[in-house]
Amino acid sequence: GPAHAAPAADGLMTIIVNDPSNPYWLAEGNIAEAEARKLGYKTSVSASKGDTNTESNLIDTAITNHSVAIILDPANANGSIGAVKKAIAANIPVFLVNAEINQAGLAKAQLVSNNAQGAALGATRWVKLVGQKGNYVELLGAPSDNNAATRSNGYNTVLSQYPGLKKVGSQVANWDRTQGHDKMQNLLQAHPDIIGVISGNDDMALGAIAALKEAGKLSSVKVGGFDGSPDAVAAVKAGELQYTVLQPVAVFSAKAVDEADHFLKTGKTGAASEKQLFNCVLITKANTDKYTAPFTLSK
Amino acid sequence: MSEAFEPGVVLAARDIVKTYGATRALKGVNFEIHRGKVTTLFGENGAGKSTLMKILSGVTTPTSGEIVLDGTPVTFASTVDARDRGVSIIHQELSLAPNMSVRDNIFLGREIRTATGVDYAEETRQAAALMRELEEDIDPATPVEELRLGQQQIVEIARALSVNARILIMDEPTSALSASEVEVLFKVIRDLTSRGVSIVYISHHLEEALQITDYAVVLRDGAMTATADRSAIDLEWIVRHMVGEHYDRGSPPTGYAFGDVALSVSGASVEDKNKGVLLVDNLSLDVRAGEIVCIYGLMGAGRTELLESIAGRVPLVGGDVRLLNRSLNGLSIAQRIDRGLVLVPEDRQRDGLVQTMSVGENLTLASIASFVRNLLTQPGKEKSIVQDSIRDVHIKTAGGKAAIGSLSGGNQQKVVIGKMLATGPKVILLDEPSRGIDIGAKAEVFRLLAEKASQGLAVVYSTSEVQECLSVAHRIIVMSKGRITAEFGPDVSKEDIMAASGEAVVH
Amino acid sequence: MTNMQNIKAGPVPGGLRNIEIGRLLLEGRAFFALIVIVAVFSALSPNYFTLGNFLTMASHVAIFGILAVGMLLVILNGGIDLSVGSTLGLCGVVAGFLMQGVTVGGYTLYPPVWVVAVLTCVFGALIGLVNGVLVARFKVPAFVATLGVMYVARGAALLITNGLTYNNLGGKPALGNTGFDWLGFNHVFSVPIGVIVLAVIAIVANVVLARTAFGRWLYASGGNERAAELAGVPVKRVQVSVYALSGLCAAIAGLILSSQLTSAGPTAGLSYELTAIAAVVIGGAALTGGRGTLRGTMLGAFVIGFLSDGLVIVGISSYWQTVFTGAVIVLAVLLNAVQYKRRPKKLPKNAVPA
Amino acid sequence: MTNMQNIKAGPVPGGLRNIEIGRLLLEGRAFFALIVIVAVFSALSPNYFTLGNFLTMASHVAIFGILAVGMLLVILNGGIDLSVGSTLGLCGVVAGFLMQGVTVGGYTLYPPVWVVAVLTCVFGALIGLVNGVLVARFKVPAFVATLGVMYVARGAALLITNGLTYNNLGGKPALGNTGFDWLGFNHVFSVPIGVIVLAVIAIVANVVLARTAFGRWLYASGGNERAAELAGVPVKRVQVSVYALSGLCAAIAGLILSSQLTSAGPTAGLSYELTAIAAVVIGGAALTGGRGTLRGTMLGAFVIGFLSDGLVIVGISSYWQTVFTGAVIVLAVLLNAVQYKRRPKKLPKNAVPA
Ligand SMILES: Nc1ncnc2c1ncn2[C@@H]1O[C@H](COP(=O)(O)OP(=O)(O)OP(=O)(O)O)[C@@H](O)[C@H]1O
Ligand SMILES: Nc1ncnc2c1ncn2[C@@H]1O[C@H](COP(=O)(O)OP(=O)(O)OP(=O)(O)O)[C@@H](O)[C@H]1O
Ligand SMILES: [Mg+2]
Ligand SMILES: [Mg+2]
Repeated sequence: GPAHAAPAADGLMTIIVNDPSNPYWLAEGNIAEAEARKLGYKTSVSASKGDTNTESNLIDTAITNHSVAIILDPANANGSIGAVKKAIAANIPVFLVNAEINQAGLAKAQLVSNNAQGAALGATRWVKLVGQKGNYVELLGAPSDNNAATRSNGYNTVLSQYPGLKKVGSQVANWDRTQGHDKMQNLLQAHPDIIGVISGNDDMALGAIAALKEAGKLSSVKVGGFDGSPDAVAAVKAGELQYTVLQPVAVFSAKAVDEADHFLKTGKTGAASEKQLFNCVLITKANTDKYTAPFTLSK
Repeated sequence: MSEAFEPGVVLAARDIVKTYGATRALKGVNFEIHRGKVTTLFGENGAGKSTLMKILSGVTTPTSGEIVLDGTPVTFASTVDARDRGVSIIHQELSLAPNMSVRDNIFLGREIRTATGVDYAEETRQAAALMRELEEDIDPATPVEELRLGQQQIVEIARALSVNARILIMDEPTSALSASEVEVLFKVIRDLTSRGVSIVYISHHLEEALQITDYAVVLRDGAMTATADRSAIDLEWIVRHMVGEHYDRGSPPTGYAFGDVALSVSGASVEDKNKGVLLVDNLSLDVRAGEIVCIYGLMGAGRTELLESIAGRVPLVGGDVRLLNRSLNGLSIAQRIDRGLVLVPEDRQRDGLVQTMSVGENLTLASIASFVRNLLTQPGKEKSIVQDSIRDVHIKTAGGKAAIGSLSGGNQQKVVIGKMLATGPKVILLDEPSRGIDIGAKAEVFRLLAEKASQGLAVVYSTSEVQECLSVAHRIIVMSKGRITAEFGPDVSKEDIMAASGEAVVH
Repeated sequence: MTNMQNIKAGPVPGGLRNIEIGRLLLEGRAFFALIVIVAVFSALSPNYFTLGNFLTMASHVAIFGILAVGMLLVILNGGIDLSVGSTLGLCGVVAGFLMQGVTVGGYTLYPPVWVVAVLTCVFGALIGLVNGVLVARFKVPAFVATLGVMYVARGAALLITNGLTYNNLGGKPALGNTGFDWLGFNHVFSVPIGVIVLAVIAIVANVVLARTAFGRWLYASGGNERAAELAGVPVKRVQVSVYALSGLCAAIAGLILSSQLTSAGPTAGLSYELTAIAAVVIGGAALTGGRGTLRGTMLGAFVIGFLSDGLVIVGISSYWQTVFTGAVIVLAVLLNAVQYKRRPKKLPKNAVPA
Repeated sequence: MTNMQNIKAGPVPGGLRNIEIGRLLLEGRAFFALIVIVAVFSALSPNYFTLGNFLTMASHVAIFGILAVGMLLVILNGGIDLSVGSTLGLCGVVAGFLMQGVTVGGYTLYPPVWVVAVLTCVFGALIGLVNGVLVARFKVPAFVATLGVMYVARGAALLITNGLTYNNLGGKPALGNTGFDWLGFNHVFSVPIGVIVLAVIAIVANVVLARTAFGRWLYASGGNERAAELAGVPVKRVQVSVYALSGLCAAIAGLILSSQLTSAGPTAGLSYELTAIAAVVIGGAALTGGRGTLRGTMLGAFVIGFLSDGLVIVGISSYWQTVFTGAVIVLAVLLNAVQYKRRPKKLPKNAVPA
């Protein structure tokens, strides 16, 4: 319908996610949109596809559309600062979800999953399943994404405590399932004796599983994922993936909208600090039945 | 012309009209092909000869009018359709796939098939047989792009023969053939006609065509102007009906003294990099200002290489080229043009014209500097240069902005010449400037050259037609195998020139 | 004219023998590159020169090798097909969609795997057909037509799945539609099925190119379209066919890829068209059409595949992998360019017998 | 022999500037498309038809409009430049790198912004020069040469930054290197600097194409390289220059982009080459060279920019945006195809000389 003049609680909330061709970001956008609609806002969901220029253009469009608030999953920790500044200069409050920017005091709130905590959680579980001795490999996400390094560091912090575990190879598979598959095959050639794979996200893990299945090694090699995507949970259920670390995207994207709403009505977000970390939850075979909707683990 | 069906006529065109947009290429032409005879079609560039032949062979359809085959009106849906009914054509433009072998080209579109695919062995055998018939020593497996132009034309002829057509249309089959190859072709034609095959023959080599003609038909501006059988025609008759006037081949300009030596070539050699042989072999030549020199030679004599090496397009492996006594060695084409040496290339479409540009832009392409001031072109000045050029070189065109493709071949050639003349050259080299243009246009081109020479320009042109040496040239040079084998004045006889080139080949 | 000189064509190029040498020289470079790559990586890693690794690498090559076969046909025709990557993705998604069961009038049908495969192939060929019709009938330049289709196909794949990935391609025994993972998982004498499919496609394509009228028409219309048309070659039909075949190849590659991954995502095959084009070009084909061989294209595909896998195996960073890929593309073609330069353009004039 | 086909010359590159009917028809289509786009989106959203939005959209157009100018030059020359997107990214990174200060022999120098800008432009032109030399001297097909450089440049950008993004491009007053964000943030009479830069580049390019010898040479060598060479046109120099200019344009676009974003990332400009090519082609240029105008290219760039921003403003899903983009590319060129149909068939490669 036509846009009204925008008093708080009734206006356009622009939601910019990274790339909805990934179920994680799709859920992020859908959940935020649903929450905003519930609160009475009109919504516009768009995608930067990881390109800071596209993101900047989308911010411009949000300004053109007289958005009352922007929920943004920043494309790049450094590269998105300019875009955020631009929105703020246009008097539109920005609420960041899922990823941070490297400058505080710009966004009203930055709601992210605690990747370090999640990585530690996953790695601890991984050791429990794989054992404390043997060779393993790691699949890494796109290096331009801070989360790739954060998770990898988290893994290493835990795993380096076990001298019997030896990381014999690591490959960048750019969060991508096909690349996870191909790189896993290469790694298997070089290191046929591995006992475990730890992956920076679920898609790469699922690709690795396909490769292991094909090589007939899935029974002897244990794989751990990260994200808690529906595909991964299904794989956990099927016993192919050992566990995945659920990022509480459903929680914090709704929360970000709530805080935006709170801010528009009261001038305060209602949260104690700008940066808010949301702890990740482990999904194993034991609790898959509690996974009721994408990225949602009911109590 | 008879209204009723004549038993001797196998294929006839009745009231054929063909329009291309606003152009009326054919304006109601009646044309007959006689069984077992050679019907020759004469006409200027753009008279409509090729258009008529394309209609008779199914390449295009007429706007109105009908085609009558063996007394029955027919329509040809495609070239394949026409071919199936016994009409085969050798196209004016070579239509071969250069990346494929001789055999593949001959049987393209009519593959001899077996259960397992194409029967290459049989095709190869037949192709070899055709080459033998045409007395050409070409391996059917040779890629066409490795053949010289004349041989490519032979392949084209072989393809048309291989169809075993009843009616064979030859649209300028000899434009790239040597005299001996033409002779073989004529032998083949006589053989075909004796077996009842009907031939249509088109050529701008009028004398050559006369040798083989049974019936002559003249087209002019899309309409038939005359028809007669062999006994009634001679060169004079053809020219009169083609151009509507007496044809004057021109004579060497006189009444002035030659200037200093403008172009001096000494010991020039050009090597064929692939074979390591000399295409131009230690050749020396001086041309004075105001002088017109004709280089006669057979195909492959090395004229193109000589002229291109002088112009800087191909490198010399030895020798020296001097312009007005300054060496040109090591200079680029552009630098040579600046110094006053220009070349009008042999292949006008490929090397002469930019098809995407207008007549005016083509005309000024080599002389942009003359209307650039402060880095910017001056449109007003350019326009006047173009208009002067069009007038000066007698180009028939709607104006400088007309598309280059809207001009007839002769006028396109004049654009190429005009483009080079616009640079104000001291020496102009023309490689076969008369190839493929009609007799009227040829006369105009030579008249233009004579005029420019009398103003002090040194002119060198090459030709494959002896007659054209005897037009405006002050001096005739015969080339063979990269060397000069004879030099004559303007009053030499045709026979002497040919003997000189022939002698050279034999020795 | 009385004075006829008997000019004969000169030394006839040695027919087959000559062609073979020229070919060897041309393809020799890709072959040489392949040998260098194998040698270098074998020296750098003990895991490279093993049968297992070669089979793995071959199965990676299979995907874009199949794309490259289709691309070769298009390039021989003088065109280009930028849409193959998207078509691969869309076809995978379509196969995934069909595997989920199709609801018709209240009933959900679960087509057996072979039906899914056939339908997907038909669908891929249809996308190619759209390209072909745009190029042949509507004279849209191939680059533009296939660029447009590339976007549309990718968008369609995303719309069908709503961005999600079809995961359960295994089928259910009860529904009689199991076996989808056969393509990606099975081996014949330990050779992955994907590699065998590539081999079959390559052999068929080679026969088509070398032994059938269609192959000749393809080369001819790529070399000189007008000449081919005048000779009665149905150039438009040939042109439409090559795009359709390219779409078909993309569909097959899409089937194998989603079978290998046991999942079909809408972003699969992103920018694979560039890899396929690179393989064809490294293999010595000319983008102007009419020149190129299947053998060369296969060599090109293996050069790229063995290089990128080798870089992974010896542990070169992914950034350097990007740099190397670009450098190899340029280098391989640079070497070919030298060859093209030397290709004789004119027959020498010593054509006159002494 | 005469080529008596009724050959219609395309748009005359200016100079003789009477408006041709053909030209109007040709560009009329892109212009028409633009009007339809503006009309439709203005009807759908009250925010579309506002001065502010047009300026915003124009500043979005600026980035790939500048790329498209360079691309037009290359395409007029009969080439293509796939590397512009990567060059844009690499140049941004190089600018960012220089802004961080350069350490020479223990001292860290902070070059002022204008020095950074000039060095970056020179660097971009050098990348273009590599393309040009590969194409002109080494006869590597443009598609392949620029494809290779595309990979190498992207890899280099990633290597320089190690995958990270430079974000402190503001400089420090103490170091005298502030002002980098001027390009991206400042406005002159509320017109963003990026738009002004685009306008200046477009005007300069238009004058170069229409009124200088270089422009004439460019059209001539794109139309018929051999004829141009024989007419004394330095075709190789022209060819090398257009790629260098394209690289320069990419560098300028990279500077503006990183200034707008106040950050320089190694993945910036990914696949922008396709957008630039699409703009040029929608603007009526022929990929075969020799035909096309700057005006058309600008129209093409605005069609794409106004369309994609419009789709976002009215809230169409990003999937549909992809589909629409593809459809518009094909449609716009399909309309042009009517014009192309009348274009002469390419001369057979081995035509008998006239
Ligand atoms: N495809 C075409 N489109 C437009 N006009 C054409 C076409 N083909 C021929 N024409 C025109 O028709 C006329 C006759 O051309 P045609 O090629 O038949 O002449 P020709 O007698 O064969 O000349 P030449 O001796 O140069 O071969 C010319 O004015 C030409 O411009
Ligand atoms: N475009 C071409 N393709 C193939 N062969 C060619 C080509 N141009 C010339 N040739 C051949 O190369 C050789 C060199 O001859 P060149 O052209 O110098 O001789 P010419 O005396 O000028 O003969 P002409 O110009 O009549 O062909 C000849 O055998 C000629 O037929
Ligand atoms: Mg003709
Ligand atoms: Mg010659």
